[in-house]
Amino acid sequence: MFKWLDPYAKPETLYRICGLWFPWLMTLAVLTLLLGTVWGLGFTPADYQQGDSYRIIHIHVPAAIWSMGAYSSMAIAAFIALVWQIKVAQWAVGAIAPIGAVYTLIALLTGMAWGKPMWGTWWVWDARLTSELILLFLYLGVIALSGAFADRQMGAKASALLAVVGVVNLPIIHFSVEWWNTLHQGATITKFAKPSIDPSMLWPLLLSILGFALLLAALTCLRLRTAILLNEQHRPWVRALAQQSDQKGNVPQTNAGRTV
Amino acid sequence: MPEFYFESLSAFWQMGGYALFVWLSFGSTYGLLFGLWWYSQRSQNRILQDLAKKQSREQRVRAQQQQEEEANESKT
Amino acid sequence: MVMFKAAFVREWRLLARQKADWLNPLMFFVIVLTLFPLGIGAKPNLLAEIAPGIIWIAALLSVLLGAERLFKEDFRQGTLEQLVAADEPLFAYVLAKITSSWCSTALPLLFISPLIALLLGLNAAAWQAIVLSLLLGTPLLNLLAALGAALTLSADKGGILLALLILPLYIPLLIFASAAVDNATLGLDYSAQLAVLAAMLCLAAALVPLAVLKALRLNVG
Amino acid sequence: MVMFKAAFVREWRLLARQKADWLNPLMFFVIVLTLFPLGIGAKPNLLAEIAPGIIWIAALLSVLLGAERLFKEDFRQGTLEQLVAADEPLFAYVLAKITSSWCSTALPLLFISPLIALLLGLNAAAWQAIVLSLLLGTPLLNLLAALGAALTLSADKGGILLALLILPLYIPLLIFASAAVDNATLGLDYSAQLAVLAAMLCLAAALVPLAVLKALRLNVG
Amino acid sequence: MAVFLVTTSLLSAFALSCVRQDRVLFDAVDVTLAAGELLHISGKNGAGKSSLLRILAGLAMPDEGEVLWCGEPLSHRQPHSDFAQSLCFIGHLSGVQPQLTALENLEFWQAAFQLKQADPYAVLATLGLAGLEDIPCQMLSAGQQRRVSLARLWLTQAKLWILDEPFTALDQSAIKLLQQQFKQHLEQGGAIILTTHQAMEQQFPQSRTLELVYRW
Amino acid sequence: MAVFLVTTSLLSAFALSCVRQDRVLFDAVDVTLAAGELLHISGKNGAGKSSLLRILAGLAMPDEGEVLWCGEPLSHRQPHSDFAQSLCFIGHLSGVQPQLTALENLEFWQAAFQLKQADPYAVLATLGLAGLEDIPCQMLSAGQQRRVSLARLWLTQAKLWILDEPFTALDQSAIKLLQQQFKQHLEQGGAIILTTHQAMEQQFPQSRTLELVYRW
Ligand code: HEM
Ligand SMILES: Nc1ncnc2c1ncn2[C@@H]1O[C@H](COP(=O)(O)OP(=O)(O)OP(=O)(O)O)[C@@H](O)[C@H]1O
Ligand SMILES: Nc1ncnc2c1ncn2[C@@H]1O[C@H](COP(=O)(O)OP(=O)(O)OP(=O)(O)O)[C@@H](O)[C@H]1O
Ligand SMILES: [Mg+2]
Ligand SMILES: [Mg+2]
Repeated sequence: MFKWLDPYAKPETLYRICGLWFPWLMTLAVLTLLLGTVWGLGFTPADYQQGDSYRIIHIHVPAAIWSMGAYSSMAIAAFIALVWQIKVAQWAVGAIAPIGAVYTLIALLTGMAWGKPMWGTWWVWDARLTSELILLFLYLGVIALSGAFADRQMGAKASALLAVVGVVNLPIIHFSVEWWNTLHQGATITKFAKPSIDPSMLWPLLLSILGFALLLAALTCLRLRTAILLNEQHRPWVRALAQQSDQKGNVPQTNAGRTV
Repeated sequence: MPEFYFESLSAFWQMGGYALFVWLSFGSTYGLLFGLWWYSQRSQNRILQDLAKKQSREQRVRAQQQQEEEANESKT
Repeated sequence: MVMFKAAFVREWRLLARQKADWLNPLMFFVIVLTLFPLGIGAKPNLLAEIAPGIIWIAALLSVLLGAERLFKEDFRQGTLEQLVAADEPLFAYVLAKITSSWCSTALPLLFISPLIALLLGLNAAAWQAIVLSLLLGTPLLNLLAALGAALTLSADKGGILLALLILPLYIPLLIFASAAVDNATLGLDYSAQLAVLAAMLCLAAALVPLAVLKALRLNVG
Repeated sequence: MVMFKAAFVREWRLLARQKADWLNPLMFFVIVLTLFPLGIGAKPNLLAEIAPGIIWIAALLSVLLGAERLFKEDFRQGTLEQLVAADEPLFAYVLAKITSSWCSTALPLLFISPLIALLLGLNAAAWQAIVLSLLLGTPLLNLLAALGAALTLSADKGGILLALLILPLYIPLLIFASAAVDNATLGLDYSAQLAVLAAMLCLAAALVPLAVLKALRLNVG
Repeated sequence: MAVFLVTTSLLSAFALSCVRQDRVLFDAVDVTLAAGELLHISGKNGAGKSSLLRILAGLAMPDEGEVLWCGEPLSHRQPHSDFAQSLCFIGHLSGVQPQLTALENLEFWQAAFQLKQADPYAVLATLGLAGLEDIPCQMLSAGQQRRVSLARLWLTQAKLWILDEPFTALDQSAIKLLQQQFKQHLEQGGAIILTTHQAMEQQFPQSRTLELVYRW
Repeated sequence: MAVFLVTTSLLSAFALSCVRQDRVLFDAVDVTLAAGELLHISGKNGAGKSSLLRILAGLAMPDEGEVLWCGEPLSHRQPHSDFAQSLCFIGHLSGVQPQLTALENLEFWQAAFQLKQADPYAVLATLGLAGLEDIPCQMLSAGQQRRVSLARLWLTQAKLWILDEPFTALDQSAIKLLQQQFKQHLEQGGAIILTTHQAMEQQFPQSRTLELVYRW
């Protein structure tokens, strides 16, 4: 059924494809992000309740959405890696995890910076905030585990397993935190105000969301390329590539050469 | 075509009094994103160089092993 | 089944080798509980308020401290690679490990729970809730700890990495279990929380041993 | 001195082997802290009230989790017996072990203390007290943990026994340190508590390394 | 023709290659082993002997190639397959739990590896451990611990033995004993794969050597 | 007369006895070792060889008897005595920290055991570890790890080497290399005490064997 996917699972092919896509994705991502940011920062009216602080939405919401999106794509890759034993998928887990972690961190930081003017405090133990924090921990766990082994392949496999376990647990965490918060705290904090967004505000937001997605894709391509090289370094095609870069004179030829 | 919302550039920087929060978030966001890209790009650039170095080390080791073998053979 | 019994007996012997060993988790638990009044101040109503959380955090700790060693020794001595090579006994071995670690770390807590209730000034209803929630929650805790131990087996990074992996997974358990005890203190019904705990336990009991198996195979290979 | 440096560099390398490793204690600390609001409830004034106790208990845990492995690996691999046979380097080795374990488990807490203060809703004065008491208290904690680790080296009982040995010794530290932070939150003077902490630290720094040395020799012989 | 080869041999492997740390340890190694045969894998330190044994035992996956047990590839095998039950693997690590006595260790192995229910005292006595049966193994000498671990070979019913340097720490008399046991196993139609750096004194009728060359 | 004996010998021990688990391992064992001498302690598994070595190295106390270093009893020695500095002890356990590279391990030993400040790369290359210097030792094969541990012998300035089964896991070429190193050390006036179950190929001019009998 998935036979047509086979050539893409070949590391060498995937390396080439990622190399082809990366410049386009990156350029597009930078353009949309720039456009969305400039538009959202300078060319939309202020919110009647929140004033200009609401402009944080243009990075907060995309980062929050794609922090979860990145986790799902990572978990899908991990699942593929475990079930079908496809090595490229294994490496993709390690490539996506840091991007997801940075997105999550951005969602947290921008949320905190938004919360201070809106709620008067940097941090409250709200359900959504808490579950985002736990998402960050999950990401960091995957990263820490993948780096904890002397044997790189083993680290990749173990962190793939952890990512899958985490995805089973993620909804449980989400609902438990939601439930916990409503039990302990009444509606002391105003829930996320959902202003019926004016189209003039919506467009830059959508642009930013698209931009974050493109950036996620672009960075994944870049990091996956590195991972492929690292893990396939004993193959002839990588050796040939390395020798080419050697001949370009990038590498100083030393005889002592005891540092690698 | 939307118009520039603020009256002046200084008003733009002040962000209606929310300058700290808005610029803090935008700054940290782009800082983090840029850092991530820079780090990824750097490791991508380095890896081929490292591989080339590794290969030359391999050759050195091979050469030394050959030398040793030759020395052993001439002894016996 | 034979294998399960043999592996269980083996664990049991290891525990019994040092006669005072089964007392240790209990003492640890009591000492950690006494740390809280000392560190926080002994106002009774404050203590009763934080009691459910504290009990569950102490339980977590006593499981965590034991977890790192769960498979380590067998990995180091080569027993584990022989079991993986033999394949069939592995599942029973994992089950026996988890069961015996539950018996040695969590079961004693049940016996000591009246004392805990007394120390923290909880009433009988709260005590009952503690017992029930420990009964349903601690097996889950041991399952998660076993998973963490299996994942980090050949990483050799010690307890901190293990804790990092387990703690986020542990949060739902903490929330529901301490909510159950909380409700009981307030005289409310807590069967809903217990039901959720039971459901989580069933899910984990079905999935986690398989994940542990997979992780062990990974680490040996 | 050469030996101290060499042993310290060795420990440092072990820690630095994976680049992200030094982050682990920090993350562990933050995760443990989030357990408390989740288990106890997120009322800000309640949190602020129990904050000093929580911080000190989390510090204890991160030291405890690392302590068991302190000498274990070197004992298993035979490094320790070779050091005991060579006699002279042993003292520097013990000092380097304790120093580096402090650097890796306790020092990060100082860096992260502002974040902790933020999460638990503490003010600047309380934060200052936290930093000062951590600075004086954590070395003591590490000294005690090293002693426990050396004593239980060949017992092979794992973290729980170690914890039992350390916890009672740890109680005075907990009382004074959390009292200092408590006082600071109330705006009172806490120099007396700090002085007691400093005195305990000096005493321990003079005596504990010798005791560790003795314990190591015993366990190897 | 390949099919014919496969059916006559117990264990066979084709075109095995193993990559460790981005170094190709060996490449295109073929192994065939029939009943009654002893295969001695030799090579310098670091040549990849242990890695090969782990692949043949199904503990690690080869980077390329395939291992067949009675003509069936290991990678496709069902859980609890015939292969795992016909295998007795003892690696560099002995698998002796140091806090348990020799008897207790044996008892566990009897259940785990489906050993014969023979008298463990008798087996331990054969191995020169009479009187040391109920002492925690950590209190035994290095060679005695190794003997406890090898006691399994007197009880196992597995056809294929894979042993990584079984003679380490053993004294000459124990080595002789072990080689006699090897001979008996081979005569009964078993097969053995082992590595060792010591010379084998005993002559085995059907013994072959596979030399792995240390490559950088 | 006893005094005379003592002054000529580097290490001597009188009437040593060792009791382990209420079993007398050996009793009234005398050891004398002069500069340039190699003492091979032989015996069956469990005879007490390792226990004797640990006593001679000052790691354990004999139940009876006394060990003298240059005529001075070890039990009375001052801390940081001459003896500890003249000793290089490598037991069953190799003392290699598996997470550190060979280089880093050597560097630590150079400081800890006051080794020569020679080029560690050269030493590792002699031992056939060229190119593996900066790989964590846990990724080396059993024999390679052993080689790392023995690299110390190429750097140490200690007079007395006490080695417990140094040839374990080593291949034939490494054993040869090690024996050459032994010879050189002996020629320079050093002394060696070792145990091994393998035959020593090299002929040492001043080599003696002390046989410990396995007693129940
Ligand atoms: C540290 C603090 C915060 C965190 C971790 C956080 C996290 C999140 C998350 C995870 C989402 C979910 C996106 C989705 O479900 O698709 C979200 C959406 C959103 N957040 Fe925040 N947030 C924080 C603070 C704030 C603050 C202070 C505000 C405004 C007052 C805010 C306004 C919003 C809005 C308007 C959305 C989009 C709502 C929706 O589409 O459902 N957030 N945030
Ligand atoms: N766990 C590991 N991770 C990565 N590489 C390893 C690992 N174990 C061994 N290697 C590498 O594989 C090579 C072969 O190791 P292996 O253990 O198979 O050798 P061996 O032939 O058994 O040697 P010995 O005779 O010393 O036992 C070693 O040179 C080492 O660099
Ligand atoms: N740690 C210990 N505690 C108690 N008894 C021990 C301990 N180690 C060894 N023994 C006992 O002492 C005896 C001798 O052990 P030792 O290790 O000295 O033997 P060995 O001659 O070195 O044997 P091998 O050739 O197997 O290394 C053993 O039979 C054992 O019963
Ligand atoms: Mg080997
Ligand atoms: Mg011995």
